[in-house]
Amino acid sequence: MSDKLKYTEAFEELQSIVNDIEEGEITVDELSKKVKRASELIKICKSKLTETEEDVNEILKELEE
Amino acid sequence: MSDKLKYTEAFEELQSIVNDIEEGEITVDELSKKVKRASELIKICKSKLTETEEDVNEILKELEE
Amino acid sequence: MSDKLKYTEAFEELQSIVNDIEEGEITVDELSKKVKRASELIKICKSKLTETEEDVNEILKELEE
Amino acid sequence: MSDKLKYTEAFEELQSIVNDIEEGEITVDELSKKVKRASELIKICKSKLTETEEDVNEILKELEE
Amino acid sequence: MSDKLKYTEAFEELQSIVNDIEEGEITVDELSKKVKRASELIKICKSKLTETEEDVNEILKELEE
Amino acid sequence: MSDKLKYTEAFEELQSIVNDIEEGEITVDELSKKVKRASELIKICKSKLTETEEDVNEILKELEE
Amino acid sequence: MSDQQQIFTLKQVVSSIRKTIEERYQRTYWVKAEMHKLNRYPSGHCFPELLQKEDGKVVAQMSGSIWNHNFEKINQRFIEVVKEPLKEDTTLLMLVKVSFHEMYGMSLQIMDIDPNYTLGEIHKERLETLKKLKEQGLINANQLLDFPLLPKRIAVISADSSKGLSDFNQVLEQNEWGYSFFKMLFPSYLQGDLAAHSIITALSKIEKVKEHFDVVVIVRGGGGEVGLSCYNNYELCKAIASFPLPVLTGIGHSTNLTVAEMIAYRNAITPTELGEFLIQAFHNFSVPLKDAVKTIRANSLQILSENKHLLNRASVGLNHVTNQRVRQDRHHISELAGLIKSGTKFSFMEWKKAMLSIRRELMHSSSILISENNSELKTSNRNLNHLSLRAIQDNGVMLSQLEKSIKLMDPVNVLKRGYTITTFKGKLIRDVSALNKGDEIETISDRHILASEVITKRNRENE
Repeated sequence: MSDKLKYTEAFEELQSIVNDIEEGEITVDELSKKVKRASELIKICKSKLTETEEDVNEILKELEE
Repeated sequence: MSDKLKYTEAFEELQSIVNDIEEGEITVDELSKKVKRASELIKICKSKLTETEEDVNEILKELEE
Repeated sequence: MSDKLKYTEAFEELQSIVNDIEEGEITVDELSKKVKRASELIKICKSKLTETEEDVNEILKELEE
Repeated sequence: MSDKLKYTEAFEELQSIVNDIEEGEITVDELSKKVKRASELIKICKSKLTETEEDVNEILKELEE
Repeated sequence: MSDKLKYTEAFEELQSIVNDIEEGEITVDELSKKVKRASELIKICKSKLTETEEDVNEILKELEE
Repeated sequence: MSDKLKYTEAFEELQSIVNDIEEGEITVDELSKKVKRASELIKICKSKLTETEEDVNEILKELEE
Repeated sequence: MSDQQQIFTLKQVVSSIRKTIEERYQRTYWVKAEMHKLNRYPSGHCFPELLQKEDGKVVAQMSGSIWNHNFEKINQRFIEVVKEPLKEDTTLLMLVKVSFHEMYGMSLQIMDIDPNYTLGEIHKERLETLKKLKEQGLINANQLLDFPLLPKRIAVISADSSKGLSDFNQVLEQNEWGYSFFKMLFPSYLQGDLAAHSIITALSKIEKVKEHFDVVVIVRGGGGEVGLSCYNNYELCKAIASFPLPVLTGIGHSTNLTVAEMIAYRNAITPTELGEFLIQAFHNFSVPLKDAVKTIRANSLQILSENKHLLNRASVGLNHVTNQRVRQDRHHISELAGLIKSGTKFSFMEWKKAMLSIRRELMHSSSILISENNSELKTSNRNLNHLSLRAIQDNGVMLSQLEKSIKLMDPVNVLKRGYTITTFKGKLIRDVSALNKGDEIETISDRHILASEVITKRNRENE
């Protein structure tokens, strides 16, 4: 999992994978690899979200003090 | 049964055998050999599918946790 | 009756005999001889066919299991 | 935090960030930076306000004497 | 503080500053400067009033003797 | 200007100043000047009540001419 | 001179005339005549000259006599009724008796004089004067003058000895407020026949020095109500009415106002009242001065206190609006901070929702992909089954048909059903054209072989 990947890029790649699967452009041979990648991307996104949320909450909490 | 054979190749060979049979291009002499091959290919494909399904499910299950 | 004879060869010979008879200036003696040969070829083919059917059924049955 | 920034400028920038956040025009990647900036601007504004209030109160108090 | 400013002018300027502040036409950046000016004007007016009152009382006292 | 005219005008000017003051039409800026002027006028008028400057001999001289 | 001529003494003649006249004029008569001169003697008797004028010329003249006791009685009634003593140069209605006296000759003995007639005459003069003044537009002339704010320089027309003058002076001089008046007396007769002219003279003197005066007063007093009819005199009234300074009168207690009093700027019944009027004028000037100080004080203080109030309000207002301004901005900033909080919260919610939904899509589409492949595979499997079995079947059917054909072709089976085979020279005959008449043919049946000869040959089509 690469932290260098931005949320936006990760999300776009994820979207593109899901689209490919949906439109049947992926063979059974590729599927598990693709799903694995998607899973990683989801994790990256989630982690980015959590991280950002914590950051934001901290900033906002500090603001209230 | 060869695990090196990809699902896609296996499925295409299978399809081609079925087509040949359908179009009567296979003699009675060849028939059982061909059916045997087709049967092997079906097994390969099934196994690949099952394997992939399990992989995917595992990955996705892991994601949910 | 030769088991070495393939279904295809037998079937072709049989076909040819039937053609000859139909078209033909064949003596009655010859005719009887041809008919005898044809009968032998039919037996060979039937036997091959039955054999193949059993083989195929077995393979397919195995596949369904 | 730059004291050279005028209250008005700070307030306008803050307003613009708030608008962007409300209209969902900010990506996850930018969000914490933007919130951090907004937080700074809020501090600047508050500090300017406090400063102004103290100034004004002093002037007015002096007037009452 | 300029004594050359007339009471009337000073009072009108004061009134106008109060109005401007009330109607939100003065930014926080300008506010303390404006309040300072208003404070000066109030002092001018007060001093003018006191001076006038003393003058008037003196004149009237003299008249009654 | 005859004496009579002077105090009459003085009395009228005084009346007008008193009216202006009464009706509040005088600004703080004008007030002490106006009161001062009124005071002068009152003095002029009061003195007229108790003073006479006519000379009988002068009149008699004029009568003889 | 004849002896017969009777000689009378003067006394006889005069007596005779007296007797004749006395006989002739026994009655008394009411006579209207002008009494030119009263001619009262120390004895108290009067011997007035009576005359009648027409167009200014004397057309009748006669002496009259009023005995002292009559005169006293007549004069008394005049004063009572006319408020004037009997005076010269007036037309009177007299009750007379013609008398003749040996010593003094003809005269009209005046028994009585009708005061009401004279009263009427005075009234007539009064009306006449008023009418003339009116005609000349002078009736209000004096009253229309501006009264000086301070009537402090006073030309007094009076008599030195007048009680009225001293009353007037006392009022002005003893005022407790210290008001200062300048007075100058222009002496004059104030009643009787000489008064009118005398006052007119005084007025003309005053007019000469009018710049030194504010008002003229005519004061008279102590003389009772008698002798005021001169104040109806047209010339006097005209002089008063047209005088450039206000003329004030205080001449007595006349029942009927005289014309002079009517047209004067102001009339007071007594000199004292006139003095008080002037004092009042000073009051009218003085009071506003005192009030002015009060008003100025009160209103200046009011103006100042109003301005103090306004200033205070502005100051409080400044405080208020400034605090409000700062408060508003604080509030606004808090709001913005709140919006950031809610905005980011919402964004996170959306993003999380998007994540969930994309994960669901991933799962869904993966499982669809697998199940599609699975069903494709199943179809292939089914096709394989079906098609391979059919291939076998098809071959079986073909074999059966061939078998059937072979069976039909087997000569043994043909002969068994009663058919025969005809041969020529050992070969099956397929073409009859090769046979000729006389050719020997063999017919093979199930069990036998027949030999025969061709006799005829004909085409079946022709039958």
